[in-house]
Amino acid sequence: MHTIESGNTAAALGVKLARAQVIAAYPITPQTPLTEKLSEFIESGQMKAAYIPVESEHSALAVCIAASTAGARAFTATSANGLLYMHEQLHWAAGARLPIVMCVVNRGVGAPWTVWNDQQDSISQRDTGWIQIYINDHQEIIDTTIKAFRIAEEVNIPVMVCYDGYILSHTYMPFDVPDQKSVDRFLPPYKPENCLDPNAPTNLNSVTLPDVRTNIRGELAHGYMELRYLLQEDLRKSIDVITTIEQDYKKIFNRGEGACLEEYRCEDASFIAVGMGSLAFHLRVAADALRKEGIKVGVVGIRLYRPFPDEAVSFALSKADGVIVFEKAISYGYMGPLCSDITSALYKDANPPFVHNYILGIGGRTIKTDALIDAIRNSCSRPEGSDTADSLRWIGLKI
Amino acid sequence: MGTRECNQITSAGEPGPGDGGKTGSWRVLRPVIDPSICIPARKNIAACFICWLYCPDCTITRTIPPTIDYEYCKGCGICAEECPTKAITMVEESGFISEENK
Amino acid sequence: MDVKTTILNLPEEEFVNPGTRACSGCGLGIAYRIALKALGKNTILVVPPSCLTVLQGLYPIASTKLACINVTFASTAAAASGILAALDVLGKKDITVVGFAGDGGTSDIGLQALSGAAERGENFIYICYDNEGYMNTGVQRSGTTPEGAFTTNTPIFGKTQPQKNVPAIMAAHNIQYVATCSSAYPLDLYDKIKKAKELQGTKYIHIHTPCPPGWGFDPKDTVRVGKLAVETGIFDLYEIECGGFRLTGASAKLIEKRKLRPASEYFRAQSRFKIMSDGLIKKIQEQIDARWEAHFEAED
Amino acid sequence: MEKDIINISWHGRGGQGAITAAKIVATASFQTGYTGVVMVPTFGTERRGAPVMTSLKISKEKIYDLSPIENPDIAVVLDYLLLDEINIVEGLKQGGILVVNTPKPSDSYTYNGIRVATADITAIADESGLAYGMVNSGIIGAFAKASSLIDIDVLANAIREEFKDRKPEENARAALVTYERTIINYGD
Repeated sequence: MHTIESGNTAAALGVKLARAQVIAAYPITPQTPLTEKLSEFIESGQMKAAYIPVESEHSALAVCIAASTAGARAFTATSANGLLYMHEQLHWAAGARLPIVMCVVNRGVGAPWTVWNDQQDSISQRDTGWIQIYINDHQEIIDTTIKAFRIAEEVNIPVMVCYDGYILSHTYMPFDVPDQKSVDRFLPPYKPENCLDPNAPTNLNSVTLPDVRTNIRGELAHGYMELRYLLQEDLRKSIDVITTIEQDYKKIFNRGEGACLEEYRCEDASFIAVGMGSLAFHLRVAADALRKEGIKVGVVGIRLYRPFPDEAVSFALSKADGVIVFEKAISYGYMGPLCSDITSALYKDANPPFVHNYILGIGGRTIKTDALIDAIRNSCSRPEGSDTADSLRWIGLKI
Repeated sequence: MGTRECNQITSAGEPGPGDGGKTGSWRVLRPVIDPSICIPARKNIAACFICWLYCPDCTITRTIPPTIDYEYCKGCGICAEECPTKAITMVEESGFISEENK
Repeated sequence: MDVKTTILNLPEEEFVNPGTRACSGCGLGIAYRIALKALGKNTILVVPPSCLTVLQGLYPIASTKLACINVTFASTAAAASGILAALDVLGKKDITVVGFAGDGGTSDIGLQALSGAAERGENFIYICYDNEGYMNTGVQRSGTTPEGAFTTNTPIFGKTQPQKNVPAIMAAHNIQYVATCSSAYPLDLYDKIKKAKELQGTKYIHIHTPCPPGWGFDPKDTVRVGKLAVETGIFDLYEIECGGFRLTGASAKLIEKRKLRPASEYFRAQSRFKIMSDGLIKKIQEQIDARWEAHFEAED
Repeated sequence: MEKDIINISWHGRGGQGAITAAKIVATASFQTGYTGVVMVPTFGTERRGAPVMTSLKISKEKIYDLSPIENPDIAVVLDYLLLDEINIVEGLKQGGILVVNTPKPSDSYTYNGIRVATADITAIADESGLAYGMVNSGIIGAFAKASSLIDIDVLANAIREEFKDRKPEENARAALVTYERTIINYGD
């Protein structure tokens, strides 16, 4: 069934279809309409779940951590400073290997206050051990929210579904709402790995020593470092799992894109523009315009940011002469974080493409198609300066 | 053998004694019950059990007579202090060690 | 509440294994052991970092025989809410959910989450064991450290502010049940937790747990010091049920006697109060007397 | 790709229902074969009474550029007083259409190269049995008449659906009556 709704409603419908059982959230713009919608679904009886109106984002994730441990499918959503307030809990959720799904409705972070979009909030949380997926449009919001639960539960790692605040969250677009029966076929009920059960009591997430230790049966149990190794190992393995799940979804719903990235007109492209989120789609408009000028431009939209699909990225980009990375976040004191990852993924190539890096759309600064076209047009040769960080440019800056 | 065989992806501790080791070794003084003064021992009835009630370490039994698990008793002395008939005395542990070493 | 349980009918089953890492003579050790007897097997414990985290055992060994989840410092009450929500949607009934936190995790970093959960009326028992400081990190001041007490971050003058009254804060949330108890009075403690277990809604239990290394007394005196706190009128045993305040157990007996032991006896039993001036002791004695005068009058 | 997109800006005051009007047109557009439909409300905090702008882009193909409209093909104004407050006409493309709810005669609005459609929707809404100031259904009738993009009956049905719990027939009637009474001033 097609509907025209906001991105936040698309996410809420996805969570409803995924039959999330415990939802905890704290209001923050531009996420709020998503969890408002869920509370409406629950209070009106359309959705069977518990909604906990907590007193902070820190507590929102605490509720999800505990509920997920106790065997319920848990969901939360937040933005910007709310996500940062969860920071400690983000590490905890991943460390405890809990398949929580969270929508991050991307917004710039204070100070100073901004309510508008960039991706500094979730990008700055990339090293918390969560899977991060960036979304292009409403169809992907609803589909990915459903897929995220299956991914999380198969690999026991929490998933952030990140979509641009306002640009996607408050914009209305048509999208297809999958039917419940098919979603149920795709997503089996949640079976927790470690369950809090009074009949089989365990002490979960207790202090773990620097070295290994023998358990009560005389077997060798992990030290803290083994548990961290397993998280890293499982995150790397999850790239294949995510790819398989993407294919499964495509089989049932007959749509879906690349699990790791999406290529647009890249087959013969001399220059490839790279972006994440709604920007990846916007770049397609610029690529089309430049192709009319005779410049062979393609676009790669990175969907999976953590784990970083370095092999797929390298494969997609290394055939081009130049790569132009557009980002709505910055690793202060260096360059755009995505660009940093991309240059490292390309490093193994014998003759890697040159890389340009642009920062844009920070704090909701409007991104104009013409500006994207100009930036790509001006990036068709090796950048000046000793390295990419030196040649970093900002689009639309009026300083 | 590595730790993979334990099949856990997070810390899930299972109940068992002696997480802190044989904590009896922490003791400097050993509580010793005199059955001729201890109420349940002397009268051979279920009574008193103040020592059991207050033991912070679950090392005193609620039995007639009460017994002390010296493997884990940390020797805090609460039982001796609270015993209403002063049936428990705290005795230098070193004496027992030299005794056991003989 | 009259003490209904006696030593002879206190359940014999233990839910704590011997050989924990708790200090010798730990007041929490007594309180925890007795509290778990009252809670029974069908319980899920939620524990933030504290001495209890260490007492409960280091992976892969658990000292406690009950299901427990360790959570971040500030999130005990929120995590308990999450467990309740999950049990509810999964249709698992008759499991008691208990937050078990120290005074730092309750009166300081965890107060926001606790207040939120209490305001939502979450159906759980929150137990704060109060050893009046950050003992697990080496005796720093907390919101419940009493005025005049030496701590490692009030090393010269002692704490110069009075303690925070957390049970009163919780009572202001109009929750179902607020009670105070002490590890020195295990049967009173047992009865209050037992009662809390039967009530629906948010229940808050504050346990005074003397700490030999943190307070500076011999481990054998844990019970003696706990009793002194009550007999001097410094720590009152009471319960507030549906807004009604009532002294209980040993504190109720003080009403009959109409006489408190001098507070100086309690202060002089602990080295943390060594730096306390006679003037401060006098001031605190006057505060205690005024509070108890009100208790006596209420009784009349 | 860009030139195939029809850009419509909707101007109202916070609480007046401009977003709902745009959403109804978005739905009807999608139903009549516009695959690409993107409606972008004002980003940020919306305050009751303050001017708000909603962008609606429609296209026969999927739309990839979600940025707000700068130069609309059609500007729809729910309150004529807004024309004095904010410069709506200046941004309109040459050959564009201005749709205004106004009690003033249509020849009060003449702009070079702009087609102007006017109707006193506040009065029509009142006649149709709607509460005073409920103009967001009526304005759709004027939009339909002026643009000829979407059939008025499809729009009327979309109105009934959107207002199914809040006077669906009265709202549809307001649009249909407005459609009939809209006066189009072709300018120069």
